[in-house]
Amino acid sequence: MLSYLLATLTFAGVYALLALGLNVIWGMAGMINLGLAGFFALGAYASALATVALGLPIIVGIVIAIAFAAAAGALLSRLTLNLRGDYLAIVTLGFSEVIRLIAANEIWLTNGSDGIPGIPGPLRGTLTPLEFNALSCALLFAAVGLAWWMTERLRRAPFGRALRAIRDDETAAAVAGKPVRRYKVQAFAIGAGLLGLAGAAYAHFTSYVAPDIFRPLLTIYIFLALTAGGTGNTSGAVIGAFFVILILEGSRFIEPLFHGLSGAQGAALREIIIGSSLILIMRIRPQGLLAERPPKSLRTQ
Amino acid sequence: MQAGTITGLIGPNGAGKTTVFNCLSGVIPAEAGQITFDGTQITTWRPEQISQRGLVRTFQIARGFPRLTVLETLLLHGEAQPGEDVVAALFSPGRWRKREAELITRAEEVAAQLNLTHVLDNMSSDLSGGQKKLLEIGRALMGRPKLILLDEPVAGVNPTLSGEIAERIAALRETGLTFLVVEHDMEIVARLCDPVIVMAAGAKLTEGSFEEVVSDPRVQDAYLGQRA
Amino acid sequence: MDLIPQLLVNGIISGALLAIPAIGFTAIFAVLRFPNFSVASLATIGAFAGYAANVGLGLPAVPALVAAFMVAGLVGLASDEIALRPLRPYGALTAAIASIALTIVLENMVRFGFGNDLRGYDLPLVRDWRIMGVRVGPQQVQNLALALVIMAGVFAALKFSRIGKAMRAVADNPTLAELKGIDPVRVGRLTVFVAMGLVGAGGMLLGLGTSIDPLTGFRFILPIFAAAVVGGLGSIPGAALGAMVVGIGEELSLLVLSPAYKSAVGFIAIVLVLAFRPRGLLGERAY
Amino acid sequence: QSGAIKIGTLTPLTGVGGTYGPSMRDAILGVVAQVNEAGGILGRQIEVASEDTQTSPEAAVRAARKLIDVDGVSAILGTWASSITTAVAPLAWESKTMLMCVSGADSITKLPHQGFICRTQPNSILQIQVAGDFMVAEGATQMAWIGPQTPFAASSIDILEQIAAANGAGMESLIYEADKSTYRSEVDQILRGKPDFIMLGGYAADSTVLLRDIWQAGYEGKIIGPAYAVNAGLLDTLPSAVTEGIYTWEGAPAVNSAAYANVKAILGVDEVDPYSAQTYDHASLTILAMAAGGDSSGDTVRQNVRSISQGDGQIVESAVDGLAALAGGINYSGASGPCDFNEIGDITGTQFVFKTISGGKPSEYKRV
Amino acid sequence: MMFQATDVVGGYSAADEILKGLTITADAGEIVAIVGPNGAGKSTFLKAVTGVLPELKGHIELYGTKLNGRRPRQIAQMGVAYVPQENNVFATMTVRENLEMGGYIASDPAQRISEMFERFPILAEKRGDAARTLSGGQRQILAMAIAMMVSPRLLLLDEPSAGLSPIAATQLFETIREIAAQQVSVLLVEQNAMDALNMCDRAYILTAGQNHVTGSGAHLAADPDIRRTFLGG
Ligand SMILES: Nc1ncnc2c1ncn2[C@@H]1O[C@H](COP(=O)(O)OP(=O)(O)OP(=O)(O)O)[C@@H](O)[C@H]1O
Ligand SMILES: Nc1ncnc2c1ncn2[C@@H]1O[C@H](COP(=O)(O)OP(=O)(O)OP(=O)(O)O)[C@@H](O)[C@H]1O
Ligand SMILES: [Mg+2]
Ligand SMILES: [Mg+2]
Repeated sequence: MLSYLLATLTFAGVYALLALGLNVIWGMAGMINLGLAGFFALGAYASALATVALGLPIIVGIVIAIAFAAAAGALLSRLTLNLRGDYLAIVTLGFSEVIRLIAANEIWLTNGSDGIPGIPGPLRGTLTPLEFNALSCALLFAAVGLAWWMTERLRRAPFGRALRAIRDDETAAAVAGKPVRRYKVQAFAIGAGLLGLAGAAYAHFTSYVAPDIFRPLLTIYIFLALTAGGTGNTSGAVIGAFFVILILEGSRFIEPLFHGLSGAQGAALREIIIGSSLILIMRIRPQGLLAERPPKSLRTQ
Repeated sequence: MQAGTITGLIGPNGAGKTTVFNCLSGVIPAEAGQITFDGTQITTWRPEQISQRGLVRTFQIARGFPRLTVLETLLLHGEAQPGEDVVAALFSPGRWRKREAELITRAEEVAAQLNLTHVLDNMSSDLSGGQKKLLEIGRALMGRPKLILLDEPVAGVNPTLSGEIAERIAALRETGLTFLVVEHDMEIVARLCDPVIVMAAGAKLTEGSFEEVVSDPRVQDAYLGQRA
Repeated sequence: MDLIPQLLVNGIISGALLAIPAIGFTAIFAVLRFPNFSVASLATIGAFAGYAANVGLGLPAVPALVAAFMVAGLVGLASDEIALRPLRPYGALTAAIASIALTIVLENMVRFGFGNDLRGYDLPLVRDWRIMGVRVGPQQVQNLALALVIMAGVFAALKFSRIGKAMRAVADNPTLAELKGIDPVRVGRLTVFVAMGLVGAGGMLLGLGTSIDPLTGFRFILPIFAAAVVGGLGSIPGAALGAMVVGIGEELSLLVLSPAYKSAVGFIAIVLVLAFRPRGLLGERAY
Repeated sequence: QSGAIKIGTLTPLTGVGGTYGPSMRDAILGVVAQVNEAGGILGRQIEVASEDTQTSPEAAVRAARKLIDVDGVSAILGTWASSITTAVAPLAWESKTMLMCVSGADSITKLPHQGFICRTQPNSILQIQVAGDFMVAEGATQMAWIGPQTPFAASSIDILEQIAAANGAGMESLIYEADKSTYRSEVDQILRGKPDFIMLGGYAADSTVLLRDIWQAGYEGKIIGPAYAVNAGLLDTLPSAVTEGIYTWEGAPAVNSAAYANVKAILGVDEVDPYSAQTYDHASLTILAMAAGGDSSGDTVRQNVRSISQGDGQIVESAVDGLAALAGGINYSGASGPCDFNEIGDITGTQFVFKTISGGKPSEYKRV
Repeated sequence: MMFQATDVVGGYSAADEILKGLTITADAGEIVAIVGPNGAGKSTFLKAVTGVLPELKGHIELYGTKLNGRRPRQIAQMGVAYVPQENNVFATMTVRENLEMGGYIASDPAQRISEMFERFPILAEKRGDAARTLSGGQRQILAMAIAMMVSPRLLLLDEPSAGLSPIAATQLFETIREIAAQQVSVLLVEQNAMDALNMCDRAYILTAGQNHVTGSGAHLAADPDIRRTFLGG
């Protein structure tokens, strides 16, 4: 049981990193990035290939993953600067599908739909599974803490204020003298870097990556997490991620209470519970569990 | 336009005054012709480049940031805030906090002048119509511009306050600022503007001192009516 | 290349199939101003309703299509009332995200009732015609005609009818619309019913050429969304045009790349279109 | 030790694999119910914990963790897609849990699994080899393979190309993207090579679309598809004109065996899906191995799974029969075939059965 | 009194009280001006009357029928027309469609549209253009015309002259007088205060959500105290 809780918390940590990355891109800067799974995949594959194919240490793999995802994010946002709202959404969604297709079809590089097994994890094999889960969980929490600290610091700074201005009205922000393009590229790159970090963490924790992991369902869960937690609120992103994992995992334990269901019905019921809880939480707290509040200004201190 | 003047731009509704502002500030690209500001060609510049260069504008139909407070909106327009750079924001909070404190003082002054002090913590979209217009002016005052384009700054503003704003504009002109003001309130135009440019149907009709232009019969017909 | 005419025809045919749900999707966007991703599950629900009418009750295709329209319209309306309408005041994105959660719920209600087995309609299948070396399916031609008729109908209704204009007024400025005596709630309901009905009918048409299971709609949400975006969100003819671009783009991709990358090429086409028209082919201008 | 013995099912109940998972799970439940009714094993009852892979490796890993850590299962049965088996595999061997899967990708049994994985699905190389030889034997002169990108797509194409080359036949292939509403252009492209025998490489959902498109295009040649794709659901869905004369093949289920009859009874169907036949065997093998080893741990299953499924013992076809005969030594032979595993966990000695479809019904054509 | 609002208290959320007990009345055919500093609550009051304000206490009635508690749509049907200060046109719809929507509940919309085109030639000229492309002043004219598509018993105008050229403002005030002459009560919120006071029958000056003074327009306009604090001199 403890091992399960630790593993689940580790997954929650991965989701939290994803939600924090999305929060920078969407929550703070207002760019709808439906391509989370793509950046997640880039990070996961980059680190996996660096450590498995090139034999580099894990930490180097993670750095490469962050850099790679951030660079891809910068490039993608550079190419889509004048797209707004849902138009950006479809392009990023397409981006992540293209990444998945490449992962599945470019067998020479990615080993195709077989995926890459045997990705090293820190001290995996030397530790018992329980100890390994505990270590992973601790490491991920440290990463989440660091990411939270960093993005929250950005949010409170004038940098975050400029991002929010751009999110609310790009033209007015430009007229206010804010270099809108540079901000958008920066925000996208920072967020994508976090998504890449999440991917690398996932790869090293589970030891396996394959194209099937990076289907849009994951992106959906993260958007639900951020919305439930509170878009634009750094702590909300983390809480939302934990909340979604709580629903995803908790629903497993509700389903057996209903007897006489077929396999498909039981699974369907579980997903109905997942979807309804998310709708319910949005109905009860439409602004998210923690609503976005303007950072406290120095004036009141 | 001459530096250090307050130029008035008047003309019938739909004459193209706001469109002129849109071109000057880079919001919509000019199709032909050239715009020169402070000795530099800015015809094809992007809006942020133009305002960084010192040419700022206000909007006729106020554009608030729905999720920025009034104070934040003012601070956003403060110049030389190092914390707007990502690296400084992350690693040298001391530097930007110091600047922030200065900007807050400035913002409070500006707000006081515009009767906005008690709504500083309101979201900038949760303001009365007139307060939104005042905030537009506040935005222009927060930066360190050289040329300010004001699009109907006092439409919807209480007359007593309009008078104060006019005084403030005149005082700023003394410090070397240049203004281009679109306004339908003739009292304000008369008090402030010299020269006055009259536009009609997208072209310049005439230009001169306020007295000169209002005595022009074409201006009376098209614009002033019996009120001249 | 002698290939191109055939690929074009194939593209138009798959485009026509996408067009109907894409019109429903874009119509909701036009009036309620948010992308409603629950069209995925409502397409499935329409397909299953049509299936129940066709196989269960033995009805022919057209009445089954009507059943698909009605059931999807009603379920769409009910689910919108419960889950989405109360969230709309909190912003387009909140509603959009909730619609994704809604689609999870609805899809699984179908799964709960019908299971995961593949099902097919009980309709005759005909071999393709060959016209000047190009192969065309009679069923597909029918779909194309239907898509065109529906598109024209919806477009005309929105553009010219009183209620259609009221819909656009609500979309534009709901407060002002209500001040002028329009009931935004009723207008919204009507829109959702008709649009989801179209999505349901579209889902059944998609099911005719494939087989249906609870994932039927989910498989197509990407191209539907893509079609609506390429055409310009909120534009009815745009959605139809966008569907053609996506359909034809994907088929023509076979000329340049392996079919394994079909949708990748489709997306590159979308990116190209948006690079020149950031608000889609027939979308509103940027400023 | 006391309390119930726990085993886990991990099948796709939602997502792309959802067509297969429910009956795979039901087959396992059926076996367990029969054993429990007969008194259980080791004096204990067996309890099944079921989880859904959602056909997503990410979700499957979370589900597997729950099965292993919370339910404490000693075996996980029924993983389907290869990516899911590979994702779950490390959890299994690290926690000494047995993993039995129906995935065919060659790479799976090459993982460092220390014996904790075995599969009832012949690996894809073997499957394709057999089918390719069949095509040639049936007179193929111009072969074609069309299917989505899967772990066995590339190797399938390689093998067919070798077979074609060795027999002087032509061979074309096309990998398409799954989940499309039509494959008309893909069909046009593959037909341009004028094949006389086409092999399908996908699953039921896309094969349905593909077969319809091939028929509409007026193709008159032969077609062969795996039995898990051209299954009862597909045959139900398509008009019989479209499926007339299609061949299917699978690792020979012992159609006339008691085991097969038993699965039919459990599921209440006439035609058992190959995957469900296999999970029936997963459950039986697990239970018998536990009973033989006198312990319910995953390690016991690993050590005993071969001793009860191969060798000279008495042939048994259900868990209940096997338990009764255990003392004298048994050789379990299941619904999916004889269930003999080699040292890396691949199934060996599989017979294959080919069927043809006529009037929408499959009938046996040939065994090899 | 035909229109009567007594002790109106309300705001944008339950927490804030913007209106702190306002009383305002108007007789048939009377033009009542409401002036006051920015943020005094003038627009908020009009929103209270038309049913747009979420939080509302007090009593508002028109010809003896209670208005508060009803939906904006019902209030419109009872003969209240309103030109809001902001967002007062349908930006994406054409000028003509805007007028049609203004006359959604009118009995003879087609005829009224031609009347509007006659009265405001600029609208006729721009009939096919989206309202979003109008200049600020043109929008303001359109907003007025939208409200005039029905024959109301009570007309609420929130700064109708803002952004209008002097000549257009003069015409506007004339139009308002014509409307009032048909026994319509007009509540006119204006920052163009001198003009408003000069043309109205009665005026209220509001500060901070409360009645400050009330009296005839000419009387208030002449009061030096009031001139200094509210009228800019
Ligand atoms: N986005 C646009 N698209 C097309 N035409 C426009 C657009 N914006 C303004 N126009 C037209 O350009 C002309 C000039 O408009 P502009 O807003 O510059 O007028 P203005 O002089 O500022 O008038 P006002 O005093 O009423 O604000 C008007 O006829 C208007 O209809
Ligand atoms: N949407 C809103 N949410 C919260 N507060 C608001 C909102 N709109 C206005 N307010 C506040 O309510 C007060 C009254 O606003 P109102 O719009 O009624 O003023 P007004 O008298 O019409 O002013 P003006 O002459 O500037 O239009 C102001 O202090 C304003 O800040
Ligand atoms: Mg203007
Ligand atoms: Mg107001």
